[in-house]
Amino acid sequence: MREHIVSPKVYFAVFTALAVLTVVTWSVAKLDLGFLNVVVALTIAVIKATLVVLYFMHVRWSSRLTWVFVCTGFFWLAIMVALTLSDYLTRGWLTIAP
Amino acid sequence: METAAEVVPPRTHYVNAKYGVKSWLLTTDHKRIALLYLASVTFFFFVGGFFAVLIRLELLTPQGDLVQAETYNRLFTMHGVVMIFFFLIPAIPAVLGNFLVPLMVGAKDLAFPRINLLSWYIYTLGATFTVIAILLGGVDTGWTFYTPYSSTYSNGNVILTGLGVFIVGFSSILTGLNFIVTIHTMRAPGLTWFRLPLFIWSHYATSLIMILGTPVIAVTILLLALERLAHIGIFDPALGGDPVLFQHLFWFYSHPAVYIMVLPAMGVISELVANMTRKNIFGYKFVAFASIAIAVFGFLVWGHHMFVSTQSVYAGMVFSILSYAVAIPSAVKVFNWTATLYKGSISYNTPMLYAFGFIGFFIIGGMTGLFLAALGVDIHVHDTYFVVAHFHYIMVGGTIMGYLGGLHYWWPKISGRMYPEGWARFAALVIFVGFNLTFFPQFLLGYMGMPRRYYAYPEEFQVLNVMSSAGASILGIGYLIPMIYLIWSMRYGPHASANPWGAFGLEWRTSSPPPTQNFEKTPVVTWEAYEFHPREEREALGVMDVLDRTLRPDLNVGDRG
Amino acid sequence: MQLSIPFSPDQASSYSGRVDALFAFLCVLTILFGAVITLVIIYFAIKYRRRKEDEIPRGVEGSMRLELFWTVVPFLIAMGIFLWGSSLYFTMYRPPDEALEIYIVAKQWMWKFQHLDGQREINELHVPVGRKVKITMTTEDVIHSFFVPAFRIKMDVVPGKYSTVWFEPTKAGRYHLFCAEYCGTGHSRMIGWIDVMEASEYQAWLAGGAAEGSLASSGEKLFQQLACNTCHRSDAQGRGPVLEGLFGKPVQLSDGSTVIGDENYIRESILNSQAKIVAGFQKPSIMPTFQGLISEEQVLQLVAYIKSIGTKQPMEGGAAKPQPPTTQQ
Amino acid sequence: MATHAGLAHHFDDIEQQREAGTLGMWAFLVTEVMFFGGLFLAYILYRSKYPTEFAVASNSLNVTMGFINTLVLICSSLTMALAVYFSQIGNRRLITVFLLLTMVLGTTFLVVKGFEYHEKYVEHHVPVRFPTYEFKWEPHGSDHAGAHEASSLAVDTGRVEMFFWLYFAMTGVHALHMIIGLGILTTLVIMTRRGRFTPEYHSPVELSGLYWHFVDIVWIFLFPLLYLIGAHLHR
Repeated sequence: MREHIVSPKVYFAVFTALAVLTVVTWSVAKLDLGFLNVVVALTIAVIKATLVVLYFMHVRWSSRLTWVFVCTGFFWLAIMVALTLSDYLTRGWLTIAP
Repeated sequence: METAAEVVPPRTHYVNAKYGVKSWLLTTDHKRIALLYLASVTFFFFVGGFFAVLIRLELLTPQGDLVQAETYNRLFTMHGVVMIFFFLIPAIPAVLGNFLVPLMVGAKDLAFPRINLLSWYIYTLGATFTVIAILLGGVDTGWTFYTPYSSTYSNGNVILTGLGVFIVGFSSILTGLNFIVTIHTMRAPGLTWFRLPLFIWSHYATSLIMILGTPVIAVTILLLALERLAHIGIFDPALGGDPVLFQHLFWFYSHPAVYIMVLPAMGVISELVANMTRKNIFGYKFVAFASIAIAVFGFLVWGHHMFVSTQSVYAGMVFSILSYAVAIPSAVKVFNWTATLYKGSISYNTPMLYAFGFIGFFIIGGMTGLFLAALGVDIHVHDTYFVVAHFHYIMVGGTIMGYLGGLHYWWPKISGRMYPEGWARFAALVIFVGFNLTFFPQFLLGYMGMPRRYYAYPEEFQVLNVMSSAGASILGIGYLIPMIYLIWSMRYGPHASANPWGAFGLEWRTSSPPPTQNFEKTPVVTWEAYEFHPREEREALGVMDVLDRTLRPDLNVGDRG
Repeated sequence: MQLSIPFSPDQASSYSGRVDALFAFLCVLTILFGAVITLVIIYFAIKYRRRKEDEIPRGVEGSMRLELFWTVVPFLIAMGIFLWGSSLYFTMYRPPDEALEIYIVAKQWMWKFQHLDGQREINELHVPVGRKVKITMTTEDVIHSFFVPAFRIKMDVVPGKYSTVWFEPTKAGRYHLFCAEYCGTGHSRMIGWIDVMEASEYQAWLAGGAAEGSLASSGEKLFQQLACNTCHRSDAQGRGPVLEGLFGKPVQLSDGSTVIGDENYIRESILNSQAKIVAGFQKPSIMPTFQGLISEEQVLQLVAYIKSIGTKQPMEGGAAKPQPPTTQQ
Repeated sequence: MATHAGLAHHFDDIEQQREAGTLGMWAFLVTEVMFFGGLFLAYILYRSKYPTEFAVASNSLNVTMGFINTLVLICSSLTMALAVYFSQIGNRRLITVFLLLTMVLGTTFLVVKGFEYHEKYVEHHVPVRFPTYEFKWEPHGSDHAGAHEASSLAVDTGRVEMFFWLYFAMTGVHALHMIIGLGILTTLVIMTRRGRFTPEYHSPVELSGLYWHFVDIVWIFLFPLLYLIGAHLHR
């Protein structure tokens, strides 16, 4: 497969989006939204990261194999976090120790 | 075993292509790097073995007469650290894998030859730190480095040893990365995934674990070292930290690491069973996918090391059920190897003897794994000699048997010489007997309740301990014999033909030892994996050429110049 | 040196037999499985041994049915073992309601036992036969593990928290207690005994021992020494929550959540008063933290005291009344 | 395809080499994800266990500097992407320019980070226990923006220290990656000056770009997690 050359215009557009999102996340953080603060902050972070991965890192135009690798990385991270939390979140159910 | 008896004219191959220390230390040839690794891991095998000898001597008597308790604790720690991180993990991938992966996929080298060399240097650097730590008195935390003992209370060289482990992890990552990329991008024309030898499948699975798991142990060790340096850290209960979190992070790598050690051995056994019976592996796809399944499920079960660690009872159940899930693909492999023997042409060569030994030990090691995954039973046998026996059946009975079997099987390819068959069979027998005598009594000890890492023990455990120590002395001799005759054979062994076993697989279709470029010209693969056919079928199919080249070594010396 | 080879440790608790049953089942399974595979391998190895150096056998196709068979059957067996093992695990880690309570503070390298009646023992624990015993454990330094092979029980003792384990001895005798988690130089010296006594002997032993009042009464003394009682008053007029009737009941916290007022909660609140603040009380809490000021054993005494008043009713109302914010010290 | 000076002997053609390089880099980035993953896991766990203390400690960080640094890193990602673009179309001068710009931005990030670290050091917020220097959490000590005045009494010092421990571990490891990145960029500049890259062969620029963007992504998560969550409290 030949490599795909991304036009600088796309880069500038993505950059603008990233900068705007940064300002947004910074401003929203000061408002009191309760637990939504965490949700908003992390959602924006995920969107930003996705933009970087797809456009700056060219994954949008990459082979399926690259997609698989990217997903594997985050999937394994999810496994690690989920199974560890499965311990911490259920400790209170039947107390042998906190 | 037939060997090329006639005088062979000198031929250029990877060993004699260049001379001098520099040509070895700066080589990017995967075969030479494999030999560098061979020398290194052999050294560490005997260092670790030396510690094991002292441990077994110490345990002859209940009181502990030979060394101080402090020394004993350092001995078993260094035994574990050296054997696991510097022998078992690199043994098969970095030696046999390095040598064979490019040959088996029909490539000239691994994808990143310089990174391959770098990985050996990183290994050496990590090894240097560890050796310095040993010389400065070692470390006494157990190879598991549990906090807060390791972070606060131990007075051993925790940071230095940790640094060694941290560094050697990167060598493992680089090896895994190299394999993955090579297997993906550098397969010879026609060599589709399902035509790959099972050795490659198992190395692919191993590499996945190496790149996904190893960074986690690296960061964990880093946090531990920082905690020790700063005298405060995130595992410290004084800050509200939870020491059990360290165990989670540690086992997230260290359980899959068990599969880093045993999966490559399974790959070796698949090769041995197929080629020594001259049959396709029964259920090839099942064995191939079982490797991948083991690698994936292997990441979901780490909590079974923590059933009594104050982990949540419910998490314990999740980890227990997942542990049973990982047992299934292992069992499938054993069944398929056994079924492969059916109507085969079974040779009793040394490699096959090791394969038989592996299967036997693996059954016991694997089945006792079911004991340990059963929550109620694990409460009793956790952290006792039962566990010690179990993982030695897997590590020593599995990995080392696979390693030695593979080393014998590919020795003619690696060195171009045959080893003495009689001695080799004798050594295999000695190892088999010594191994069982060493480790079987430990199952009983564990069930009786003898905790592991005990320097002195109550008297009722002595008989079994003496048996175990006696077995260890036999086992030790068993390991020395192959080292002696293999070194001897490098100079005095009879020359090996390109394919002394009549085996299938690309590595047997080049000369022994192979040329630096591996193949005279890039092979084009038109056959399935292990596609043995009887002569009449071969004639009917018109595949005479391919199979007769593999089976008639005398036709296969054309490339000898 | 005993010359007989022992095969099974004593069965001395209500739980031992159940573990041994599963263990025996697994042994039988292993032997069966191992024997079948081994015999098949030996049979094949002899029958199909290589007879001619260049012979090649006819290939055998794989069999989907066989593969499914030996995937599904082991899976079902494994699930059976899982359920069996899990039920044992739950039995082991669900503490009984009524039990003789013993406290342990482990340290490098000894076991310190405290009975509710005030007896203290080191590396030796006396318990009566036929009674459920619940052990609450913590450690002053590194992780240890409480392991009694004859009872088939084991539980890690982790710094910074209480863990619990229970057993019911069924046979009088002296049984080994081991530390099963590596804890340093003296790890193998961290061995003790569990003395299981007949009820009458145990009573006699109890009568002979108690030197310094019950654990709760020591805790009460300490409670006054540390001036806890100036704020935690039973009449709901103090600046701290009423502790009478607290133990084992849900506690409403200031952030809206509830916790059960168990040992771990009490321990945490003593050592780190800011951790969980009871609803209606000043945030930050005005209570000093006792982290580093009192030993784990003293914490245990306080916990025992608070537990002992746990069944009492507060003098007024029933629930603690919030106090108006007061000035800081 | 014609043989190229950048083609290693063991590859069949430059296409295979490029594919291997890209795959290798991604495999490496997967290990990096797991490496940082361990830290993120510890952070998530303790953050959810001790929300109050972590919020209070987090509010003593200098959000403005964190915000500026985020923008700086995003800019550097843009310049890096452009450097890759110019290596693809073979404009050697502009490759150099954009690589240098990336390096300038990367250095800016580190300098700002240095100021932040220094501030923490002065405030005794570096979580170590040395005879000469100890972590201190004064109720009214460091009050830029008066972030935690009202609440500082309410917290357990140990858990605040835990936050700073994780803060230094995470940002420290990230900064280390930045420094390594700067080293790689320096090499690239030299290679570009020597005319190593052509439209056919520019993998090193492309792969280093992947690395640089990855380090950027790590910061994209660190910024909200360390600085922003909980910023609405105690204001």
